[in-house]
Amino acid sequence: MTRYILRRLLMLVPVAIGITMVVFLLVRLIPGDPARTLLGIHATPELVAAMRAHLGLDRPLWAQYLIFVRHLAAGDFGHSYYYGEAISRLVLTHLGPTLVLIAYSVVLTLAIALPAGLLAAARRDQAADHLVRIGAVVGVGLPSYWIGFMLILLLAVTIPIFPVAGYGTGLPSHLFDLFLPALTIAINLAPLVLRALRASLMEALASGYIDTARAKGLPRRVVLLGHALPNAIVPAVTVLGLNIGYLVGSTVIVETVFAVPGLGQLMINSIGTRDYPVIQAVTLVLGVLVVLVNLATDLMQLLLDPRVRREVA
Amino acid sequence: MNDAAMIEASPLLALEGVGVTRTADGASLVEDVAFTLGAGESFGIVGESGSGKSTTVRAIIGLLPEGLHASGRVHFSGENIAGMEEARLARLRGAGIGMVFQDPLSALNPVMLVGRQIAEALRWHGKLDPAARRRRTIEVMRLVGLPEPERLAASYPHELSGGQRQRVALAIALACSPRLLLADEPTTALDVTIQDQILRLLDELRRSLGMALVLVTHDLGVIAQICERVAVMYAGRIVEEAPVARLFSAPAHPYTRMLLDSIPQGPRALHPLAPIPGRPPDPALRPPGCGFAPRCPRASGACTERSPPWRALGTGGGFACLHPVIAEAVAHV
Amino acid sequence: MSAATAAEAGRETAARRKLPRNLVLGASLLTAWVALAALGPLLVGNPSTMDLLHSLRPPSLAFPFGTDNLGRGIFTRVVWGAHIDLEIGLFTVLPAFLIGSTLGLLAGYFGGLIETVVMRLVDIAVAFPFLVIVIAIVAVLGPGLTNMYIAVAMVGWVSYARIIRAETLLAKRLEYAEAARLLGLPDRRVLLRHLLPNVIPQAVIYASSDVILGIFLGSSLGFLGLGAQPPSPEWGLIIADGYSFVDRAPWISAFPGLAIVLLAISFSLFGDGLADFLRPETRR
Amino acid sequence: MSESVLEIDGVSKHFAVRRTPLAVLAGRPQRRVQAVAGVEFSIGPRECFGLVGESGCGKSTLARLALGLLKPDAGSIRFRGRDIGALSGNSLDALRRGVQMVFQDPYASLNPRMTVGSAIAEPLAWHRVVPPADVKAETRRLLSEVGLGPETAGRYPRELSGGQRQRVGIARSLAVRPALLVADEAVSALDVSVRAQVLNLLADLGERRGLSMLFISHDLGVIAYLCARVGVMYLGHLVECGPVAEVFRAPAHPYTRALIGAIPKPDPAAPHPARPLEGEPPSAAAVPEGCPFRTRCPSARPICTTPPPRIAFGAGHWAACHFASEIRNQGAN
Repeated sequence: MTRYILRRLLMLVPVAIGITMVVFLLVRLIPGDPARTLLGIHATPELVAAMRAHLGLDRPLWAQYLIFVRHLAAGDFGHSYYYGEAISRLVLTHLGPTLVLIAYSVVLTLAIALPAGLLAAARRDQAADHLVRIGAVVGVGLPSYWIGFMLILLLAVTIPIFPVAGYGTGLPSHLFDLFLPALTIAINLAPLVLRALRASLMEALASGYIDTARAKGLPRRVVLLGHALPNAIVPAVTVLGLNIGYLVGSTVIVETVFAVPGLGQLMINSIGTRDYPVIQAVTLVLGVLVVLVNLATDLMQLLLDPRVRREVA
Repeated sequence: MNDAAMIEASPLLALEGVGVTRTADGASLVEDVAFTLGAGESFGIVGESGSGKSTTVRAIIGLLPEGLHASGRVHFSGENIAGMEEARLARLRGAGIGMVFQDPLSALNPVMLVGRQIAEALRWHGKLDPAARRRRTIEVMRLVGLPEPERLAASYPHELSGGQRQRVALAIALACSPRLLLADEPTTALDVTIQDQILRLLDELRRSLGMALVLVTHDLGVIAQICERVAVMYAGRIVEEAPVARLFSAPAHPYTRMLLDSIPQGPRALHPLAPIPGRPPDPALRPPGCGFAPRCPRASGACTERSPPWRALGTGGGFACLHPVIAEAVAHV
Repeated sequence: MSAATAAEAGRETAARRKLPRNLVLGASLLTAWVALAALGPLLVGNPSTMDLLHSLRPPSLAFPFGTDNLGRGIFTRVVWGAHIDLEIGLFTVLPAFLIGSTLGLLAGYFGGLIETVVMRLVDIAVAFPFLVIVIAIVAVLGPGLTNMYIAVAMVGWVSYARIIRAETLLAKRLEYAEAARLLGLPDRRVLLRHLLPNVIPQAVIYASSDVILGIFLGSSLGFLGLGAQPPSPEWGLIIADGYSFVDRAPWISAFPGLAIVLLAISFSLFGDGLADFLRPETRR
Repeated sequence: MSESVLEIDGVSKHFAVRRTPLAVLAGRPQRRVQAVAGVEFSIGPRECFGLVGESGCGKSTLARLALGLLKPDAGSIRFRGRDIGALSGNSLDALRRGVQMVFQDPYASLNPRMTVGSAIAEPLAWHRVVPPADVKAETRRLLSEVGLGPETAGRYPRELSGGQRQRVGIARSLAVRPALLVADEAVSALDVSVRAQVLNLLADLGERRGLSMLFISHDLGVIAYLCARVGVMYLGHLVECGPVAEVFRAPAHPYTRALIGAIPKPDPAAPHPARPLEGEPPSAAAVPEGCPFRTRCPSARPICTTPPPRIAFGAGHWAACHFASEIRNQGAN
């Protein structure tokens, strides 16, 4: 098992190189001279030249990349022009809220998708099923910033239960304040997982082993939960994994809407201030985050499917 | 068939006027099926795809696919189990009536240990404690000829061979010692030599356990090997029923005769096949009258007007045809 | 037998095959949307005309969706926005579809170096959250719709390349492709006549749902100030404007949001129906 | 005997087992599967040669080798005297057109988005088999040759029944006027009555067009019906070969004997061997040394760990078994 995880980590190396290259090349997309862009149009040529040297722009591209990677390896993302502090510290302070938000969203997503998916599959083509399916179509059809708006309108303004914005201090307070943001993401994400779960449950329920289970005389509940669900859960987790990128992307919008002091908000603020190194760092960190969460879902599938488990052991 | 005598002997299983319709378009897949089965007897149902043979056995224990609806009466041990509520029927399944299916790989839950799949039936039919369940699991695995049952019990289905999987499926069906086993094309997915093993096993088990067997197949050879009586289905109806020897030596229904003539018996030069022209009708577009009439060389105008009545034969069984192949068959009526 | 019955039923429906209900409904709704986007602006007046005397008015006969803080009619703005947001849908999806499908088809059929290169690029691109990488690219290129289209084209093609490559790999192994090769038909013919018509529907189906994501993306960027720029009546932008007035004038954000939801549902009905229509019994 | 149409000469083929990414990660070693091992036989003009064996015996690999879709690791495959392996590009294509395939699954082998007519017309037009103006007429002629009406041309494969699809597949293969048809389980998916129709069609076509045929099946019955000679495969090896009548009357390899004995015969009075063949074939990745059948063979002795000699009995009948003569003298079961 450990060997498997190690090998799986090894496979991430090319992806990691790819990610760093993309992030590195990102700032090369800036039209014109980055040094001048950073310093503004009033800078003297000497100042621009000094800035170019400081940024390493006078060296060949590959050398710049190596320097970039070396700095990264040392945890050095450079300095923020706007905040005037080390970007690594900035990122660290903003990482916490984003991580809590992501985990919270996944939990809420599963809390919605699992029971609804089971209900829809068990009551196929009945009212409950139709209701769940309509809910799912509407759910994915709602843009997150608008869900956020409606939730604020309903549960923060009209009925003031939750705060309009903020993050609070201490975990209970985090969870309370982040409920609406996490729910916003879950409303978007749960339909995808729910659809996948319903489809894979349907497929499972039509399989031969369900006939066998029923022919054994098992009660319906046992057939559904004991035989269909264990086979159907893996595809649903896969869909969740495929949408991790979507989930992390949504945090950028949701953090902006609810003023959550996370990486997304940091990124959007830095765009306003043209703080390119910060944008670069956040892009990198969020990319790495997606890769790691994907790794986690892979391992989760491993735990859920005994066939794979045995293959690996 | 002597109905009064059969009822007095109280058959293990008796179907009366069983029909299956598709809810979506009202097409009738199975019509007016009736047969009886004594304890320990082996009964074959043979037919081509679409004849309704699998649908019929599934209807017996209420395992019809979504969208199909059964009617008629199914007596098991004297009790009408057709239309019984799901929970009561579930108690009967496995315990009184076991079933095995065509594809042994898909019939087993891929993510559950084989031993647990066998023991599970015991658990829900409730009598045994865990240790006894485990003993019975190993015992029934031995019964179906699985080598090293202790080791195999801790395997997943994909780790077994095709023949072993079908033996496991059989073990699941037999765990609670049912008095009737329904087998739906149990050897079709297997290689010939493995099919031979499983057929012999089924026959042995039926004899040693005194269990009745309903075997559904498209292969008349399989019927000849292990069934005592046989029903031939065509277009949703039983067109002929007979003791197995009579079916092969003196079939009464033209379809049975022509089906036998479609099986290769040697080189073409010596035994040319006379195929039945055309193909079976779509269940939704079945012609009125005898379903076989459009393909039947003996058909007359009367055949297309109404379904031919069932004519019982003194030698057992009967047929539904106005123009049977053998004149003597009619003489016996 | 149940499988045989199902096949029988399948043949049945194929014989009297008609358009799926979802497809008809979705297509009609989309036609209505296109008509609204094309003709609406001619009927409702200028979306940028301010009227400070009538600012923050709730919905009424004169202002069906109410007005914003500058007294602009939300109804007028939403109608004009339909044009912009449909355009966003088209321009986010079309380049990605064309680039991705071509690369996917070539990678799947020929394999080798082209496949390796395409798939490595795909691996890297999917490592980033789509929205984040698009925002990052727009951030360096500068805000605006054109730069957003460029950014989406740079990363959006990977989904199509993945889908088409997988489908091509699958179809290549199917017997009909093999039968065509056995009959002595050359690669080009097998690829264009036998494989393409059987793999492209998957990309088309995906595109019909991708349009929604494209529109969401476009309006999200508008919302974040990175897409369409004020005073454009792009829906995301209107919703962003309304956030400051959530307690006093919720209609500002509510109506453009509803418009997006309706447009999304139209596309999703259309997409589901299209999926039913394009892959009836082509695969078992 | 005139020159052979197809000569398979000492052909072997291995496959590297494709490991799942997981297996690669877990560091599983690369395994090689022996699909075909040193097979040789030849098919003469107008001859129908049958190849029988159970799943995984390598018969389908052999079909793909004969079609030039795979290249052998060792040995040669000659079509009309020319080595298929030595050709490439246009000359291979031209040669290959002389060998056509009838697929097992007629549905998968037809492009779902092409009408029957265009599927048949495509090779006709592409290779200019007939002048462009005659393509339509030739398509209709081919359809009628396989027993389908001209109205079939406008249909899509999904609108046809299994038997009709198989006829379309055959018509399309005939379009390029091949000399050899390779039929891999071409009638296995069909119902008994339809199977008989297609068997007769293939036999008639063979006679009328002077076709040679490599007919691959797991069903000895249909091979006996259609073929003059038969080869029996087990785990990649050809274990027995000879005239069908001889092989059936006096099988000389224990596997052939067991295979014949295992077929369920459509006759309740048919004699049945006392014991079935035990066990299941080992994995093709671990073929036993010496005789591949020895692990299941009831007559196996220590000498069987050495490669068995090929013992010939005249009339082209031979078997690869140390005790072939003994076995042969026991006659059929």
